[in-house]
Amino acid sequence: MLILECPYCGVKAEETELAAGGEAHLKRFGPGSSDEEFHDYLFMRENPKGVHFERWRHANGCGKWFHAARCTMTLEVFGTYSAQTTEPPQEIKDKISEKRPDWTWRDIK
Amino acid sequence: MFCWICDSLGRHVATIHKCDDKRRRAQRALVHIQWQSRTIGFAMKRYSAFAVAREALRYHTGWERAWRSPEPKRHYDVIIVGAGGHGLATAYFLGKNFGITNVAILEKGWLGGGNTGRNTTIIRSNYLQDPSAALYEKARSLYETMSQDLNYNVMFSPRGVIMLAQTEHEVRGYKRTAHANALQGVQTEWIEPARVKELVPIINLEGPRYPVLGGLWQERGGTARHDAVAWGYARACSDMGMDVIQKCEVTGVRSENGRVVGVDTTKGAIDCDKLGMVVAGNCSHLSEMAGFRLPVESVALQALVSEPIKPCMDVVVMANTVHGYMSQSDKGEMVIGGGTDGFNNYTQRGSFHHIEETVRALNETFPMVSRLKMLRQWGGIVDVTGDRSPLVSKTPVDNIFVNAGWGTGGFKAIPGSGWAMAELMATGHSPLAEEFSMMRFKEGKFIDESVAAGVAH
Amino acid sequence: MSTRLANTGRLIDRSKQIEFTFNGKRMKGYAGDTLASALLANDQMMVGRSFKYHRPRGVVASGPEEPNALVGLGTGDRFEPNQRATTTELFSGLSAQSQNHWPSLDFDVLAINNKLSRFLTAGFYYKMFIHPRPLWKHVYEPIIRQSAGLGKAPDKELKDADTYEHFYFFADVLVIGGGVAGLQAAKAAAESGAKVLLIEQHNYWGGRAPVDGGTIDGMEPGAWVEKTLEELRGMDNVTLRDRCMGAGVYDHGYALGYERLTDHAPGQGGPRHRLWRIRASQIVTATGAIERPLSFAGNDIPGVMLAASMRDYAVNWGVTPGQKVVVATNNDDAYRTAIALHGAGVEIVRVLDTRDSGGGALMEEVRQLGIRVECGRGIAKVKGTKRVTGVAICAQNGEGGAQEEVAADAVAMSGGWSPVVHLWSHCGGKLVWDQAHANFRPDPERPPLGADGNGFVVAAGAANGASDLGAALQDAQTAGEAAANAAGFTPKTVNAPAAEAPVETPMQPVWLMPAKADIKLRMKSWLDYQNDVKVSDVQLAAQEGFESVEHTKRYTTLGMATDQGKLSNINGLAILADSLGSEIPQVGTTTFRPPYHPISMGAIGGEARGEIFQPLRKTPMYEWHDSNGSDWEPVGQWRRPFAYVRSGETLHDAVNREVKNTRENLGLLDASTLGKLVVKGPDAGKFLDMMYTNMMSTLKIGKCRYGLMCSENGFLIDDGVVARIDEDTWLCHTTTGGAERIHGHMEEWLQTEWWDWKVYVANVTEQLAQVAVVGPNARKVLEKLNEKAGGGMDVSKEALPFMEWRDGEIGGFKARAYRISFSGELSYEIAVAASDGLAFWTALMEAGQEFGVMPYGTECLHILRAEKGFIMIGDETDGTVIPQDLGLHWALSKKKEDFLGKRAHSRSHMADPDRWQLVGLETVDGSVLPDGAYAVGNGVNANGQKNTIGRVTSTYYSSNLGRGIAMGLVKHGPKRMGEVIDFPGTDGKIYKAKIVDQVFYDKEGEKQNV
Amino acid sequence: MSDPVSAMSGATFAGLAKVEDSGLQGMITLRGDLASAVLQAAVKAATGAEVPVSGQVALSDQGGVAWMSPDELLLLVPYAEVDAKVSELSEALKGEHALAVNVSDARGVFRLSGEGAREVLGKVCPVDMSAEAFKPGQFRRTRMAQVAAAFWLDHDGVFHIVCFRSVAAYVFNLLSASAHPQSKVVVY
Repeated sequence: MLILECPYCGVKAEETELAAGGEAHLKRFGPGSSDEEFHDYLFMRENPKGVHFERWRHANGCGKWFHAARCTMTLEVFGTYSAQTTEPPQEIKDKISEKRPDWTWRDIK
Repeated sequence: MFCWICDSLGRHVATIHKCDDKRRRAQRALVHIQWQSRTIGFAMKRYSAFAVAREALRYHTGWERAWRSPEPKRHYDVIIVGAGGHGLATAYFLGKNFGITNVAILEKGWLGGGNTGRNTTIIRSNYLQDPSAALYEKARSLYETMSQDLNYNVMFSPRGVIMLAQTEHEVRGYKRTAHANALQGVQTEWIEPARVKELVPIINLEGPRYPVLGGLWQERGGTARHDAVAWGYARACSDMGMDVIQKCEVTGVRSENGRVVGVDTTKGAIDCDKLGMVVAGNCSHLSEMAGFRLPVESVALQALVSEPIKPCMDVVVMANTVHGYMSQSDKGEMVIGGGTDGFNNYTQRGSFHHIEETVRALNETFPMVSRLKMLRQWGGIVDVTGDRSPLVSKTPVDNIFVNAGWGTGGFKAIPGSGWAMAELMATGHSPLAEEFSMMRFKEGKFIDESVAAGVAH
Repeated sequence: MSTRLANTGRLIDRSKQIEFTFNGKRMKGYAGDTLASALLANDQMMVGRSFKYHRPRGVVASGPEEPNALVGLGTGDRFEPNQRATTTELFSGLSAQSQNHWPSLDFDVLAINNKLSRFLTAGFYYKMFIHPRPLWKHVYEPIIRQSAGLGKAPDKELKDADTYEHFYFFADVLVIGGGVAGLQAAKAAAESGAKVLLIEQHNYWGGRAPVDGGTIDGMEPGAWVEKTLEELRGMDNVTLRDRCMGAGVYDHGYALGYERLTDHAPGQGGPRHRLWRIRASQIVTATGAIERPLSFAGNDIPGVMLAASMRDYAVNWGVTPGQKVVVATNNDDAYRTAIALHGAGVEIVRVLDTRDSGGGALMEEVRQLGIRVECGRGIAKVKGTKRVTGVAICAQNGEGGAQEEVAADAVAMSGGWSPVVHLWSHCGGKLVWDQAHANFRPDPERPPLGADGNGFVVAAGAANGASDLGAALQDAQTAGEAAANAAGFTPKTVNAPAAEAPVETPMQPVWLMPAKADIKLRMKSWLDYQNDVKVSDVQLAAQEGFESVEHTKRYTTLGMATDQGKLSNINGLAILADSLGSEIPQVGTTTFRPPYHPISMGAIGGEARGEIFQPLRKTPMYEWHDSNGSDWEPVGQWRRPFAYVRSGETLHDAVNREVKNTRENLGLLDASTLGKLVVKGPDAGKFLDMMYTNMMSTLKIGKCRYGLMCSENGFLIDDGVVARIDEDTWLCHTTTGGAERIHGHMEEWLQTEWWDWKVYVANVTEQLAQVAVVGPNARKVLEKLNEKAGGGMDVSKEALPFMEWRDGEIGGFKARAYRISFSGELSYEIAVAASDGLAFWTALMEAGQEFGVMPYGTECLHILRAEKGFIMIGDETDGTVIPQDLGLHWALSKKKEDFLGKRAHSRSHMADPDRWQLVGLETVDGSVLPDGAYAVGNGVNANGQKNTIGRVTSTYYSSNLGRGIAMGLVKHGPKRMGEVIDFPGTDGKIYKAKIVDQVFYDKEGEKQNV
Repeated sequence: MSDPVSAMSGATFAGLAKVEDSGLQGMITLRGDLASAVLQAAVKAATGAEVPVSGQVALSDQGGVAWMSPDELLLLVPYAEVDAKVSELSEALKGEHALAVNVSDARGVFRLSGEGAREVLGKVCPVDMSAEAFKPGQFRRTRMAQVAAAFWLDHDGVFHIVCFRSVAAYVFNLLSASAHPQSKVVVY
């Protein structure tokens, strides 16, 4: 039963107030993209044992989508942040590096 | 020795010729196996009431190990990673159908310790889409004779499976499935509420919220003893001369110019000509070692059992509108399947609200459940693909094959999955596996069982 | 025999006698008794039968760890199977039945299994019943199932008479366990100012300490408990709960408390159980320890009891299970039982201490009392069947040759103590093996990790392996302070209370008694009393290669009984380790899973039953429909009228009547469930062009357009009419149930992909009640309403043309009217404020009388649209259908570079000309095609399945056309007009249907344009 | 003729706490830039209350404003004036990127009062309802058993609960069940 703090309204929401939205920071590929690109965009999900970046919606709350950095092995939460970004903020990456020195995720380090 | 083909004791050479044509291909396997058995000497003591009686008289001192526990050899024709049901079944059919017995099955923990040993043991094949129906029906039919084939009682119990229809939408969906099944050679029928009540006396037809409008009934669906399936296969594989190696974790996959050559393990490097990855929730992790990715995510799925009570429900019931799945085990426990979490997770622990959702549905559908107690809840990590249907497929690396993505419905598929995977690995092609290739996602050719009222469970 | 003692019993009130029945026999007990203590007081030694061999079973423990004394409690709609007598408080009128026997507890036919036990070893199921195949299902399995299972199933027709509820509680520190350690830990934490919740499973506080003796700060433990409770009750940052068990510990500090409110007073009103959903930043598990049995032959005979439990019965409830007691132990604690029983006037025949040099101070005290203590001795075998009659004594280090036999009617055994580590382990806490005390205790280095990656559970007292009173209190103080500290408070560091208790000499691990017991004895030495798992079974499992502890558990069913191995696990895996020539820590334990002790399904479901099982969504006109014959159809959580059935009508008649009347006169449909989303902003047009497959930005103000939505994966997900309200505002209709889904869909794209676009979306679905006014008389009724109201919106053909909308007043109601038609008739959809919905509907019904108005339901709606060949999301689509399949190419904008689904449509399979396409289907004989039928082609596929070339998506009887009509997806369908194809029904018939145009009625669409 | 009725038309239940249908309440969803002076002025004009900070409701004698999300407010106004207020707002916000819609009829609104009120909510919402944690003026959107809901605590100790109109009956029955006279938890 996770608790994630919504970065928009500051509520420490429990899982039942949230809706999980899968992998974060996806780059959309539309018309003109190759079959490979489109396939990866839709189906090739990161599935790491460890640090993961994912999307959540504060569905039973302010309704905003946000991102969370979480460990899939311990469920430790490194932080939550705005969904209006293409990369995790530096302070969250630093916090992760502190605890998981050799983490990498997709092309993010 | 006994005949692998018709499962009769005695002079097998004579028996071979009595075997019918359909099984001709397996005859070569037989000879091979018997040769192995004699030369390597793994002739297995048969299980039977007589054996039990004999052993009872000498205080059971004569029982042998169910499977050997050997150290790995340097090279195998085939390495299967993952000694769960699917991995062991794959190895078993490599030997039984294709005479390939220089096989190692590597398991990082204890065999059958993953989802094979933690599912709700439902077996059915009333799927909507042709490819699924073919694979699951193959599996179901193999379950029918598994105890005899393996000489190990896996307690397959064709007590029947009902999928309840509680909305007009579900009624249409299941009627559609019934029509599809008829053409697929899967025996199912649409039944009216009165029949449902006959089959499930403890059900409350009135709802309250969703009256039972009927159901899709598969009489030859049912359950089996999950651990026994893994143990039975392990025993049979071991007896064919295969090496089931537990506590042996794969730490690397070696390939040379696009073709697999072996794996590194906690018990050293092992070479192989072909590699089968059958590790469910860990498949992304393993495929990464091999240098490719899979369209799979791992999430927690939960289940629970009640305390044991005397028999009160003889069939398996699935109520999808309210998310409740229940059967009664031979021990008397009500075995209940819960939901999956929406987030990636490797902890084998799920979130409790899924248990609540399932239980409140069952309290309403089967009012007597409310006065039972939950004895134990647990979780497993299931691997889910983009269309919630499995992968039985070649991979970007030559001679590496993957069997994964069974999501919440893998147990029922074990023998069929092993059959198809073995065929794919041995011959490079399997009609049963055809549609389950990784390529389907690129083509947009999905196998979606969630359509109509079908469920992936 | 088992009797009530004269003058002990600290928890019972002898002035309050209570009557109850056991197997119909009337018995008496006292207030404060548990069912177990009361049964023992009535010399009811045998209380049940074991699972597999149906052997006689008696009370062996005094708490939730009890594996034997399980009863069916209560009757009728309050009956509950498998209730532990040891955790059941006695109440007046309690009625209990023993379990798992036929015909009676004393004479049980299946006790024959006991005679066969030599055959029915671990794993025998797997080796037998293999041939012949059919016998398993029809003979073997039914017999096995019948003989398995414990309690009776509750009545199949009765509904639980009780109610349940949940409660959310937030604490800085949750302390689980109200023994002296829990109390001290709670106090230590609370003094820091932290908000503390302390829960205790029993109805009394203090745990074992008041029974075990010693002193705390110079006080009797009982007195200290009272004093400490008073202090805690005086602190307003502390909440105390008894009868509330810590059931489970989950991720991120979530814990379940199982509060039993009325189990001790059934029917008093209010909820029976309350499930506490606790969020704590730190959790202290002060859950104590459980005594282990000793494994000797006959250790399962009624009368053989855990030493400390026997002491509990004597001290707490003034009961002794026997008059001549043999005590067998490998540690000092059991001497306390000898002292307590002796003090209560019970004869202690022997104390058998496995240790050659015996124990310490306590042993001396016992000797002082004149009790005979023999060291280096153990029990060879307990005599008796339904109760203990004697004990054969032997050397612990021998094979079991009896040196002496003594008469006895009870045996107290102690194999040492195992900390209760369940709650520590639920969420991933790891254990270490403590060689000195031969038990697993929490490893402080590897606690369960919380959301911040730090440990959030601290074990305290005996649960943490503390071996005596003083150590437990000190440990509890430390744990309480640590928890408070970790929760962000500054604890006062004070000294733990000083405790005095006799110094104990080290225990001696004893896993088998005698150490070299032969197979005959091992086959009678029980590990798991309920599941009948013996030492020999575990050894057999090891012999057969079931080397993992999980394999052994599953092969032998050790620890899988309702006590989940609380008594048997450690003894079992010690035997396994020994058989494998391995060490216990190497073998490891099985996984501890919640709940600690079974909790009711009712409590888990909480308040969600009956009327509030799930939300039921109602439109403003719900009550009207309900009182006018509505046959309800659940659509998601909504209820919509399927049809309005009049007296003397079948459902089918009603539908046909509604269909005809709507085409010929006037029909009203409650369309309020359709989603309505306002989309506004400078970029709204651009946004909607991405959302819909067709162009919405070009829609003129005042006009409507039918739109399609696809997922990014290309499949149809929704459709509906879009209206342009003003320069930068659109109103989008969605399907019923589509409202929340599509609103979420739009927000998702706006927030996570195009967050720089200026668009706001608001869901106004429930703000508006919407009525479809349909049929030749639709305009007349609206004009009539306006006339009554003295004017209103001009709804004439000219003023409000087809596919346009207007705002205004209709019949005095502020309304928005859309001139759209999903039926092919002259049709208006009129939206008014939800609060006005009922009034508006009623006004329409009244005004409509002269025009033959009738309300119609969803089935009529379906038929009307099917007659016109309009698709329905959920019928023609199922998540695998793309617009091209439905001949909706016209709705796929060619002008737009991009929209959700466009890229997906260009993948090979979606561009495949062989995809099945939508057509109309007409049975040759006019009958109705079966729902969901498939059309067959030639031959079979590679897997032997019949090839299919199409399927029915919608099929109805059209009362207007007097025949069956259908739509379906057919391979190359549009190119095969006129062809007849076969649809095999599940009824064995082959239905022949002609492929036709999907518009069956008013092909030119004249009727809607009047 | 128009004859507006509230979702539960005046239903009440008395147990641990009193549950009452609040009757018709004017409500406006306003989306826009909450930092904009124009918007803040318009809100003040419409409700007499200032734009609150997150998690708060600002109450005035004519109405109030609740913070729904970083770009959304719920304006409380008299039911009869709601249309006028919407047009005033839209007028005042011309040129701004904003959206004001009437949602008065889309909601069920309840008053929950009495000493048991906190416990009643504590049974159905995953929110810390203790007096230290939830204070007057606080506003919370959350899950109430199986539906979305929002509530605030006024300065007379009364909770005001807002849910969707279609589930008003569910919420009323849920609160009534949780307020069963014999189900006091005795913690608040």
